Formats: sequence, C-alpha cells, structure tokens
Amino acid sequence: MSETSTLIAHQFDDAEQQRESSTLGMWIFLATEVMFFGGIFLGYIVYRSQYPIAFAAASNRLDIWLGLINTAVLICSSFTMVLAVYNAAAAQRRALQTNLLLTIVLGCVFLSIKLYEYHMKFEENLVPGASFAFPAPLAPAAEIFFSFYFAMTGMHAVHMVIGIGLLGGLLFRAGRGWYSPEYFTPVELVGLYWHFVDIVWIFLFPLLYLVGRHL
Amino acid sequence: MSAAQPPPRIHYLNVSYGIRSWLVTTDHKRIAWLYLLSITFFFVIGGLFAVFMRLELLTPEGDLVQADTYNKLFTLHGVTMVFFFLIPSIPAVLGNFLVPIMIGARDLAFPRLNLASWYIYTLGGAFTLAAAAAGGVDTGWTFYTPYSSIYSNTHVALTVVGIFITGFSSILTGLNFIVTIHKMRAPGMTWFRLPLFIWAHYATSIIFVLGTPVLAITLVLVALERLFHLGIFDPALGGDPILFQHLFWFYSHPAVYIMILPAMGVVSELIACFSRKRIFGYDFVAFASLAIAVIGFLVWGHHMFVSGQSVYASMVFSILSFLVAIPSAIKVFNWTATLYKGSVSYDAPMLYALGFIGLFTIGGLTGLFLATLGIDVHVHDTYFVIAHFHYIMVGGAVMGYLGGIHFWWPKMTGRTYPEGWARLAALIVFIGFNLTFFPQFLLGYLGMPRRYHAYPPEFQVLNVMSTAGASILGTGYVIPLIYLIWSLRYGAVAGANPWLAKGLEWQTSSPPPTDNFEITPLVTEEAYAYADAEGENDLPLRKPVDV
Amino acid sequence: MWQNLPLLPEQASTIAPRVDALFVFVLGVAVFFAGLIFVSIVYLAVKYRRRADAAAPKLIAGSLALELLWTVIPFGLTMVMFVWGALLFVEIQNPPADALEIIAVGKQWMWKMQHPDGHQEINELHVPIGRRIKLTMTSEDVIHSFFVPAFRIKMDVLPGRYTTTWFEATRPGRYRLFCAEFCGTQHSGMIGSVTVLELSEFESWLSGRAVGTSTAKMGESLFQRLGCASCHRPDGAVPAPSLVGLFGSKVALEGGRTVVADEGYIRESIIDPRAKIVAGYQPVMPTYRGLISEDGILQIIAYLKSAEQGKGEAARQ
Amino acid sequence: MKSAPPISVKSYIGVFLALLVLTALTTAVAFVDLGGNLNVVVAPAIAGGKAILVALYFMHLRHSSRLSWIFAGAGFFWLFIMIVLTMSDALTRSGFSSAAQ
Repeated sequence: MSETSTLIAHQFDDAEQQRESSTLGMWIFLATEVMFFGGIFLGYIVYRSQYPIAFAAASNRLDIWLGLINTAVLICSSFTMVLAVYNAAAAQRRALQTNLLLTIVLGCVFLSIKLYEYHMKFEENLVPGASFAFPAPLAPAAEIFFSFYFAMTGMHAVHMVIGIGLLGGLLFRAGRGWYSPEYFTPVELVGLYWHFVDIVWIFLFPLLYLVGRHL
Repeated sequence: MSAAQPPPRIHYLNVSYGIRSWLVTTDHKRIAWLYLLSITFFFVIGGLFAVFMRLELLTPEGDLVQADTYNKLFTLHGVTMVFFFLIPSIPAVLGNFLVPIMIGARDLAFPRLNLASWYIYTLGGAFTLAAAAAGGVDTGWTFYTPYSSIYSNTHVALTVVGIFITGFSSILTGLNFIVTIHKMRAPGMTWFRLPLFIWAHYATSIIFVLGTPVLAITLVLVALERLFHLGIFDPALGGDPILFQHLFWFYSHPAVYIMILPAMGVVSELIACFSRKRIFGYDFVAFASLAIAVIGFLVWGHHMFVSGQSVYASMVFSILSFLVAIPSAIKVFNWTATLYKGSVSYDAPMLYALGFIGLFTIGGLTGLFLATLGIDVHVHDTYFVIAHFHYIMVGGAVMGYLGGIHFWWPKMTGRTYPEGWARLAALIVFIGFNLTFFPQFLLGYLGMPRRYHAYPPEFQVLNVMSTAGASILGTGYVIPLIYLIWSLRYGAVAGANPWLAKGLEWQTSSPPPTDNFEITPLVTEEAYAYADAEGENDLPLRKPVDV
Repeated sequence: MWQNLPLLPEQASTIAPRVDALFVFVLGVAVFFAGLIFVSIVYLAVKYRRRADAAAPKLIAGSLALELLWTVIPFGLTMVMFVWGALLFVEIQNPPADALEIIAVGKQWMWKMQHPDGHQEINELHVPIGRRIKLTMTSEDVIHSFFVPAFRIKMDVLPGRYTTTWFEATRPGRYRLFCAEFCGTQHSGMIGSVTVLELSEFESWLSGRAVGTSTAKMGESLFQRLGCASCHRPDGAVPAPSLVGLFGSKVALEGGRTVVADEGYIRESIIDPRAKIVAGYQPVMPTYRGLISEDGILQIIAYLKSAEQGKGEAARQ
Repeated sequence: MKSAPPISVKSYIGVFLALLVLTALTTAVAFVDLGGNLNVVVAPAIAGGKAILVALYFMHLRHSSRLSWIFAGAGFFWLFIMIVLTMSDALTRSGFSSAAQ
C-alpha cells in the first residue's frame, strides 16, 4: 500500500501528502474490513435472536479459559505493536526489532492455542458436518452456532496469518535499517491493521465464549 | 496499439513498447487500457450467452438447448455482465483514465495497487471462466440459498470464489479513487470546481468500499457451506433462507448504483460539452450523487417483498426506495434544463447522452412500480423486473459507457472515430434496445416469470419481438467495435481538444504524456466555464456538424 | 381464453382490479413524466441546436425554486404511491379469518395441494368462486414461489418455514400457476393451474372424487400414531401441556416471555421442542425431526386448529 | 514529516492495563447472572469500550485527521444500518419462528 523507499513516489508532491494518503487509504481499507466481518456478525446476531437457548448451550462447550488467555495474548501483542510504532518514530532500531519479534511470537502463540482449540472441537465431535454430535433437541441450532464459530474464528485467524506475514516483512526491513523517524509509514499501517484484528477478537470473545454463561 | 504512429511526440502510449511494458505498467492510463480490453472480452462473452438465450426464447418449447443449459446461460450471462463488465466498466476504464487527469494529478494515489487490482480482476475472471468451462453454474447470478448452498450440483464454489476475488479489485479501485480525490487535487481544484464525473466516481467509490466486502463475506459463507459443510444457511438445521437475501442485496442493490452513477457522471460531462453550458444546478447534481450512494444502501429489502420478509420491514424498505428516486429525478430534470438556451450539437456522444436520459427515465419510472408494495407482489420475479433493470443497466450504464468511450476516444488514442458511423450506431443501439426490452415490460405484467426456459404459448409474440430487437441491438454493438479498432490506425489525428471542451483533460495533449501534464495545472475557474453570464468565453464554438 | 397478444392479464380475483387500478395510477404518473422529459428534450435540443453563426450561450447557474419544485412534486407523488401500495399490500398479506384453508407444499418440481377435507391435488387446485381461500405454504427443498398472475398474488414458499397468501376468485376459468423463484433444472416446468368453479360445480367436482379423510382427521390419526396424546393430555398434567384450544392462544414461556401459538410455533415445537419451553414444564419432549413429513406437520396443525378440538374443550369446561 | 504521535509510553501502558482489567471484568461478569437480558448487553458493551480504547490510543485515532475519523465511523455506521434494517425484518416476522412477544 505504501511506497517502500524513503523516496517520494512520483505521483506525490511531498512526503506529507504521501503519508496522509497512505494513512487515509489504510483507514478506508479498515472500513471495508468492518463491513466484511460485519456481514458474518449480522448472521450471528440473527441466529442468536432466533435460537438463544441452543446458542447458549453450544457456547458453553467452548473453553472459556483458553478464550480468556487468547484475548490476553492478543492484547499483549497489540501493546508490543504500538511500542514498535513508537520505537520506529523514536529511531530505536533495536527496540523496534524486539517489539516486532514479540508481536510475531504472541501472534503465533494465539494461533497455536486456537489450533489446539480446533483440535479439541474435533475430538468432541463439534465440527459441523456428518460427524457433528450434540444432545438431540438442540443439535441443529448448535450446529449453526459451531458453523459460525469456525467461520468467524477461521476468518479472524486468516487475518492473523496475513498480519504475521506483514510483520515478518517489517522485521526484515527494520533489520536493514529502512525505517527512520522520517519514514516509518509501513510500520504504522501494519500497526493499524494489527490493532483492527485485535478489535475483531475483542468482539468475538464475548459473543462466542461468554454470552452463553447466562442468558 | 497506435503507439507506432505519429505524432513523434513522447506520450504514454509510445513511452515504452512491448507486452511486458504493459503488464508491469503502473500508469493509470495504461491500466485503463488493460481494463478496456478485458471488460470488452467479458462483454462479448456475456453477449454470446444472451444470444443463445434469446434464440431459445423464440419458441415457447424448450427446443434449442436443454433446460440445464439454459439455466447456465442466464446465470453466466448475469455473472459476467454484472461482475465482470458493468461494475468495472466505467470506473475501471474511464474512471481510471480520467480521475487523475480531471483533478490535475500525475497518477492515482496508489499506482501499484491499481495494477494489482487489474490482476486481481483477471484472476477472478479466470476462476469464473474456469467454472464456465468446467460445466457452468446454474443458480442465477443471485445465488439464492439453499439452492446454491446445497441443491445445485454445478460449479457454484468455483464461481463464487471468482466473484469474491474480483470484489477485491472493486474495493481497491474505490479506495484508490477516494484517496486520490481527497489528497491529490491540483492547486485551486476545490470540491465545487470538480467535474460532476468526479463527484459521481467519489459516490461510486463509497459503495465499492462499503458494499463489496459484504458480498465477499456472503459468498465466502456459501462457499464454506458447500466445501466444508458448515451449516450457515441450511434450512434442515433451522437456517434462515432470508438471511442470505439480506446479505446479498445489501451489496447487490447498491451495486446497481455502482453501474449507473458513473454513467450519470459521464452524461453530465457530455451534456455540458455539447450544449456548451454549465450543468444546470451543479450543486444539486453533485449532491444527488452522494444522496444516491447513501440512500441506495437503505433500500435493499425491496427485492424481498414476497420473500417472507416481515410486512413491517417491507414498508420501511418501500418508503426508502421511493426516497432514492428523488435524487435521480433531480438529475434528469437538471440535465434537461441544461439544454435550455444552450447551443446543442448532435455529435455521437451527445446522441448517447440524450438516449441515456430517455432510457434511464423509463428505467427509473418503472422502478416506481417495483417500489410500490401492492404492485411488486404481482410483477416481482417476472420479465417486468428484467425489463426494468435492463433499462437501467444497459439503457443507462452501457449507453453512458459508449458515450464516454466516444467522447474521450480522441484523448485516449489521439485519433478521432468516424462520426457518421458512430451516429448510425448510436441510433441502432437506441432502437434495438427499445425493441428488445420494451416488450418485456408487457410480458412481465402479463405474468411471464423470469428464468423460464420454456413458456406458455401466449407469451410468444412478445418474445419474438424481443429477440428481433436483440439482433438489432447486437448489430449496434458490433459496429463501434469495428470502427473504433479501425480508427486506431486510420482515424484522423485529434488535437489536444477536438471538442473544444472545458476540463483539465482537454488542456493536456492527446494522448497525454505519462505524467499527464507538463506542469501541474492551476485551477482558477468553475467546472464547465464555457461562458459567463454575459456570454463571454475564451473557447470558440465548434461549428455545427453536418447532420 | 388467451388471445395472441393480450396487454393486461385477466382479472380473476377481488384483488386483481385493485392492483390494476394502482398500476394505472402509477402508469399515468410515469407516462406523464416520461412524456414531459421526452418532449422537453426533443423540443430543447431542436430549438437550441447549434447554428453556424451562433454566439456562445450565456451561463445559467441554476434555480433554487425549480430545484425545490422538482423535488417536492415527485416526493409528494411517490408518497401517494407508497401509502396506496402499502394499504393494498397489507390486505394481500393478511388472510381473512374466515378463509378456507388449503395447504400447498412445493418441491422440485411440483405443487402438492391439500384441501381441508383431505382431497389432494398435484399441480392443480380447484376452488369455488366467491370464497376466500387461504394458502399455507412450505417447501420440501429449495425456495419456490406461488404465483397466479390472474389473481395478482405471489408469495415465496420457503423450506422450514410457513408463508401464507390468500385470494378470492371472481371469475370461473382455468388460470396458470407459476413457480416464480428459480428452483433448479425444471423451474420452468413447475407450472400448474388454478381452476375456479361455480359453487355447484365445485361441489360436484368434490363429490366426483373419492372421499378423502379430512386434513384434520389425518392429523388426528397421526397425532395418535406418533403417541403425542400419551403426554399431551387435555388436562395439561405433567409432563406435557394440554394442546386443547392451543392454536392462536398466547403461551407463557419459561423466562417470562409469551408467544402466540401460530403455525410456525407449532412446527418449531415439533421439530425443535426445546427452542421454547412452556412455563412450568420440563424440556423432556424428544424431537420429531425426520420422523414426520412436512405434510404431516401441516396435518397435525390442521388437527390442532380444528373445530372438533375446540368444541371438545368447551364441553369439558 | 510528522514526528511520533503525541502519546507517551506511559499512556500506552495505562491503556494496556485497562484492556487487561476490562477483559478480566467481562469474564467475571459472565459468571454472574445479572438478571433480565443484562448479560447480553454488558458483554458487548465492555467489548465496545475496549475497542474504543484500542482505536483511540493504539490506533492514534485521537490524534488523527478528521478524514480518518469519518472513514472509521463510516464503517461502523454502515454496519449499524445493515444490522438495524435486517433486524427490523428478523424480529418482526410472523409465521416464522414465532417472534417472542
């Protein structure tokens, strides 16, 4: 999205125009992401309003503690990300690298826990499809719940993987000294993206894990 | 390309040669050409599907093709025309070429993203073509569940993945336009000096950016349901068939405005140029574009009046649908008023523009029937709807597209097209179009449902008329294809401003240099400043062309 | 009955002329404005055509008064259309209470109709003239749509849900019934007919057919066969609430909510018994998903609605 | 080029801790029956608060241009439109899954 050298791309007049354009572009992209996840949230809301009991019962089959740990992990990663942006602006190259690396590691921890959860659901026959098993009367709507669980967390995980890839690129370039207080827009933009993915999870956690505890 | 031809001046076409220089270009003008070629390809493909449909409908019996084949034909016709021709048509070709030039910028804000969006479009197109080649898809372009998610045994997943991918091309184009229009305007180019073409593209971009992602996630859910047996829309689990329709139309109704808004922008330019006047009520036309974009998001439920949607919601959607008619009406009235005391010439682009107003008016007014709850119950999912949206999409968007292509052809290629042929083609298209689609209004009110491979015999007369019209319409489309290609080599060399028109694009040479302008222009006047209130003007009037 | 080129479909229901009247009104408005625009464009384009010696036209920026005029007038007209259309729509959407109830089940690619007295028809529907007919519809597979142009009614038929529509035929004859929602390969073959008969002819048509068991009776026997009655006793003793007089009443649920016992609620309670638990009862009912067909559910609903059941309750009290 | 956004590491730490506390809070509240439908309201409300904290401080929205505000807001506003109009149907249907009164 942004130009990758300190040079100003030919279509821009000056660095400020370039930076403002990139940031605006990222915010617009995030607005599209809001609508992207919004569509699936809407589906969740419609079904939850129709099948509150089944959704609660199904939600109780999720491991709230794993969800809680993952939320904390993701918040920590957002924190290291924001520090990385700060380091880039303050010309703290070493710290920038450290914080980017920490963010990547935390992202991987999140995904690993998520993968473990998926594995558990597989073992418990809670993956939608022929082998789905749930106490009879609530089974159909519970299967809808788990369909949303996998679709929502899966879509979120895909965004995490893309984010980790972007962070890897930043880390590589930070090591080569690409970023300076004059030019760190890519770090900022990836930061915006990463925080957005964090925000999505902040909503997913209560909707999927918590709402079932009490109606 | 005409790049090998004189003038020897260096411009965007002859600055470099070879396929590679085109495939890795980041020049918005060259990317516009890439899009022009690809959407023309899809237009031809989609048109061929339509030819077979119209031939099949010549007789009431399903005799030319099998029912399954017919179902695939109309599905692929809809998919290619909507997602691969109409939606990218004006924005990705004319918008790409003109948005930076019209605001005095050297390029779009993100040129590489622009190129990427063309590759994404091509990739999506490849998926959809692959689906078509592998045996097609038969759900209709609307992909209603549970037919698409469970029952259809055609290549639904491949097709929706193709559309999903192409959606990102739309999103990136819209994003690029919004940032460019906000951040890259030349000095002096204030918001209310922008050409109405730019306002229209800004409004379109908002829909691109905020609507397309919803279609994307909806299609992903359908694909997940087909591929991994997730139960999102499955009625056997208690899934809601109407939920899909809400999600689908949340994008796909505004998508109609994606098609028509840029055409409206083109028409504003044409009317102003060929009547030598500023558009009457410029501010109102500009804000009408934004109003259409915003209100257009609130009306999707009018596709669902008989779907089982609640009566209460239907009423809300009905009244909002009437509201969106108002800004469209404002535009039509203002264009008409612009002609008053103008100096109207009948060049081919103007013929397309006037044709647009007429056809769009019919398309818009018949929309009132569909927004009216009591009438929609009867005409929903009949040929009345088909006729209505073809008046908007073909009579409106395609006429606008062709008018724009003719108008800016000298700018894009440096050559003029043969005016006589162009006027003839415009006339043929207008007549052929009406003959094709007007009978379908009658068919619809008589009750002929859409997507029917075979139909009761009482509908035959009107169907034959429609097919006859389609053959005329088809001829009208082939003629420009021939003479425009011919003009690349043999057309007269056009000067910088062959129409003696206002607008920054006419101040630079034809074809423009890679950076669009030798020096960044300084804007000191309103759009369409053909003359002031006393009739003082700095551009001579073109002589009237021979009729 | 069909000419080669009719311009309006036949009017064969009470609603049809009223839809057409509204149609003519909107058509009038549309023709007026289309004419206004066409005439203006042609007139202005010819009158102000460019002449060889022409001077440049003067700037005319716009006119607030005109803009307001052509905003307010279309707005007013569209609001008339909205109100008129909405009133008609509410009528089309709300079947009258005294209507004869017929069940229609759509499946790829046929219509199954069931009269209250148990007569079944495929792709055909015979109805008496001058009698209000309510259709309760559902689908066994994909979405279909019940469309009779001569009656100006159309309603989608959804899997897993009930939708309704109604009509009162006014002219004897045979009218086309289309499926209007694309439903697969033979979508265009899913054509049936609705035959409107004079009352006497209808009676003789009915009597000419083998006497069927009424829908309610079929529902009753299904009710017995599935063993519903062993728990749902009239006195409402645990484990199950009484179903006597249930239909149309308000049911208090666990958690303080209430629900009106309509077709959708009953269907849900059979398929998904724990979705809504009646206050004071335990969620012990097993699901009957897969054990009962869509037709069967509709028969049970007809039984629960039926007068016999209601009378039975009245007698007991 | 602009220097770093005028937010200090200290305030980042503050926001970070606030987010962790809110996470703990929302989890704890989930185990308490607040009665009525309050739980269903509280959990998303806390999530909304956390999202606003992240957007304002971590994403520097607080010090961003008006345009960024507009587009950040536009996404949520459009989402709001989509949800409200769809629910206006889903919650008022009859003959379906019987809307609870």
